[in-house]
Amino acid sequence: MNYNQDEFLICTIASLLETSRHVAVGMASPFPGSAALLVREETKNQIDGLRLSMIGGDANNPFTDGGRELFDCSGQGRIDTFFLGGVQIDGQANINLVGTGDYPKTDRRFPGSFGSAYMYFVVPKVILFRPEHTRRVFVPEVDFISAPGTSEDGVYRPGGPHALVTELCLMMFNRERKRFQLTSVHPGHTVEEIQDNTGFDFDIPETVPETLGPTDQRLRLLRTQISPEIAKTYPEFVARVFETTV
Amino acid sequence: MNYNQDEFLICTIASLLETSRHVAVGMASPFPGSAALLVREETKNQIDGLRLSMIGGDANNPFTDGGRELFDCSGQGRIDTFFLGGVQIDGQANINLVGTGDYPKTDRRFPGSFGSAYMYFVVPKVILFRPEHTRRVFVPEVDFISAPGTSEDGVYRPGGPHALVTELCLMMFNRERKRFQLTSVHPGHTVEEIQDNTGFDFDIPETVPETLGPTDQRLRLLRTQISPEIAKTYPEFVARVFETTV
Amino acid sequence: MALFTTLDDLAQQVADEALIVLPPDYSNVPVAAVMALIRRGVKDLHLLFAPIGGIAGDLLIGAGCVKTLEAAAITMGEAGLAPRFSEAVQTNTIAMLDSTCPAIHTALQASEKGVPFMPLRGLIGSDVLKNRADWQVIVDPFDKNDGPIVLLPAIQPDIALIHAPLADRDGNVWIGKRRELMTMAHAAKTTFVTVEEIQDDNLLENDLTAAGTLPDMYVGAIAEAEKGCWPLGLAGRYPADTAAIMDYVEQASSQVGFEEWLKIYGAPR
Amino acid sequence: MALFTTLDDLAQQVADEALIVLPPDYSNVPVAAVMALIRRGVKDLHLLFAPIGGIAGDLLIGAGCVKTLEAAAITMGEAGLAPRFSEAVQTNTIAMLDSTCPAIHTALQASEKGVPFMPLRGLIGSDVLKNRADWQVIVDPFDKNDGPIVLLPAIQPDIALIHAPLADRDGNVWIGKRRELMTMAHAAKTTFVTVEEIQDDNLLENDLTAAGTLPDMYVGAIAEAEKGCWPLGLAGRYPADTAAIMDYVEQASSQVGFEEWLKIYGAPR
Repeated sequence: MNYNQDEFLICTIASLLETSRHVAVGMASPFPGSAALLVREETKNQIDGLRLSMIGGDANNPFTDGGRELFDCSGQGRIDTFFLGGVQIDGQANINLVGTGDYPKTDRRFPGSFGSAYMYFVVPKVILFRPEHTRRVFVPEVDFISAPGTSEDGVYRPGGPHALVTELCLMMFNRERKRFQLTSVHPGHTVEEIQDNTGFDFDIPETVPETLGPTDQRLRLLRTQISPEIAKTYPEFVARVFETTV
Repeated sequence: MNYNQDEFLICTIASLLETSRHVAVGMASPFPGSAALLVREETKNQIDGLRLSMIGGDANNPFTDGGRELFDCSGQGRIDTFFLGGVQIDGQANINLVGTGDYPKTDRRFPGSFGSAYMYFVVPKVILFRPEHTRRVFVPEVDFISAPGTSEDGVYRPGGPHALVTELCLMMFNRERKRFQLTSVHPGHTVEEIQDNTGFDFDIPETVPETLGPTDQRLRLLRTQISPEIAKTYPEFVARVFETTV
Repeated sequence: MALFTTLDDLAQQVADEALIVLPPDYSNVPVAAVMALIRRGVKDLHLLFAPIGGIAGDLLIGAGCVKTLEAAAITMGEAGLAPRFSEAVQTNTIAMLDSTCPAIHTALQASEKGVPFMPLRGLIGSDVLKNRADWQVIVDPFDKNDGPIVLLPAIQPDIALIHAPLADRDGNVWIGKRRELMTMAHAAKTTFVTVEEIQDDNLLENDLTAAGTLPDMYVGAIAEAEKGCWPLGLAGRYPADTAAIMDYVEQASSQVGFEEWLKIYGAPR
Repeated sequence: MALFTTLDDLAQQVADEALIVLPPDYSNVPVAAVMALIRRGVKDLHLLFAPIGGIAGDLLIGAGCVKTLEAAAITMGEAGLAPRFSEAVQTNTIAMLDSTCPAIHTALQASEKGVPFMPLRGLIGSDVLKNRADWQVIVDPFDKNDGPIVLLPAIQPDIALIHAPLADRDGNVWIGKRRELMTMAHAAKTTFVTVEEIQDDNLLENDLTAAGTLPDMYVGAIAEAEKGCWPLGLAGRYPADTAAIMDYVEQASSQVGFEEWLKIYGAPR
């Protein structure tokens, strides 16, 4: 079955959620939201199936204690998986959501750090999602650390970066080595291409497999059951991603 | 018009609330509750009429953020008048709600400090209400300080004791002198009787007036409109106090 | 563990020595669940009230289930002093951690937020503070002239035990405006709930009920218990049974009388 | 001051230089009131979002009403970057206090509780912390091995400005499950509210509505404003007008375009 790039990315994220128990999805996160909805649907008959809490809309949003509940809930250790992005991301998994240039006089200002400076510390498995894979994004050192990828010993930090999903590849973050390692390359791309477009060093195993594409079953589920569900929170996204494929 | 002792005490408390803006009434406080309901009714057509927030039941209880809201609200400075009692009260207005004897091995254990250790500090005008006026209650020094009447300089303390109402008299607390001063003696009692029954020193002006009894108008209001209102929170109290007088 | 269970099975899931938090008398007290805990013979509980207790505490103390009690007060309200509590403290058979209402709310909020402590005004110079070796006093680091301020360590209960009028089949629980139950549930590792009834419609899908709903993510077990607060009342459903409470206070003035009362009223209903 | 007033009169009561807190885009944003503030020509606001802003912030910034902005982010969501915000920060015409969502929630909770500060995990090593001279880092006094922890000073807004579907004649306001509005109102000195409609029945007297009601003691002014969130949506009432938001982002990419947009849509309705 054919699929487009966005569907591929959703399913790649989904493959990282299969052992998650409680996934939270923040504002403006339609890809992670779709992936989590997909895995929740796939595991709905399991006792320990994926639980999903999405903010940014009323759908799939169980919170009843205001905007702070997502953060409080994470601080309590109830959420094991969360997603962050970055205007810039560096090789130590530091992320910048604020802007480029010499802060506070940014050259280009982006929205801001959101909850990253907290969530990155307390959620065990943070998945970084940033489709654009260029040296503009993946820099040697971020201009502003919205949230650091690693912390010194003694800093309370049950959480941190787990994986990075881009339009070119999947990397996993090694917390001991404080470095990314290339895990798989998306179909049609090469290790060399990834190196060319990444501004930091990362570990490359001897053999790097190709990222598996979505199964037909997963694609069908995504298009039929998940797309109307995600449309409740992200109507524009669904119109764009699924209109040509359904 | 005749009145009983309880009605007299309610009206004596009421006379202390006439400049209050927001009165809060804690658990197990039917006398203060009745007094505040009375003054609220009397001032209901004034722009700055008395606002009342009672906990311990659903009636006249505006709080919607759980048990903490009374305390948070007081910490915000929104409440100017509150009531406390005491198993023991001493001349510096220290109050003991925990028990007599050498804590923790109390001879006689009472319920506990409730919110006193906080409210006494943050509510500007705390009225002490303790009908029993004996040396058992009004002691030289309390056995356990649930909440201190005064604090050293430098301690954050916008609140504190304002007045003391007993079955014998009304006293006001002087925060500079850290002492009570006798304000008025209830009808049928004497200064000497008060001295005999008080275990601590207090200031006595040259002339001490008699405490004014309730006006007929106030009594009528209390019996007709206030008693059914207070019955919503304290049914037993109303049955006992008002059954013979209405 | 099945989310929906029976009252006695729910009680079986409460371990000895657990730190249990119970609500105050005006707020959905799970008395039927407390009776089930007594039947199960639970021992050495660390019992916390948020922030004051009444008959639920007196029952657990009288039945010998409590090792440590933390509360701002234990009172039977208009019915008088709590007899088993008073005697237990006077004879030193339970360890008492005297607190003050906002301190308990605050310590639970600290746990709710996942922080190790929270500050609270007041307390300075009280014997409540003096007897709490687990509390600390610091100088406000933002304003050295602001005076001393108390820091309270977070309290994380093992179980919040509450009653509610209504749950749905997804495990959401309607608590209305009784938000102390929300804080307790957020702060505790898990929450066990008894309910008057269970409805099919999802409470979160209706804007009116959602506003007062504890989401299922915090809930570990739900059991039906009709009139589960008796002899206490449940706002909007039934009033307190004042005569029964008065009767309890009288009978429980002796341990023998307490045990007789328990034999009659503590049986499964 | 009359509790019930008009939209423009409500705006008159907002002083220049006031510290105003506004809700996030998913939660009852009083856009009509923001337009009224702009018409009134309010100046030098200290604008706080609890914790992120969107078109309401962009409008106030574009209209020159803001001196200092504190937020965890300003975003137009799926419509892209906030054009007036981005330009103002890039050209340094407003002072920006970059924060993170839970830090703003926490600082408001500190004010709600009347404490001078509250702790928060995380933040250590971030440039968010590095650029906040007003935040402090201490060692956890309960456990020296627990590492450093950040203390955030309380933020007390002069005014919380919110929209709601419903108020009653006593001044109570129904906010449903949007509890960040409750925290904002508790934390602020007073709360100004625009509402879709005003009902006769007291919201606190119905158990279902009481659970989601902000009591009148916190409310300083109420004005009716039908579709008061437009072009944003109001949950349970109307969806966001996505086309209008997209159109705004496009037009407001220049200051001239912004002012033209404002001339059309910023007029009283």
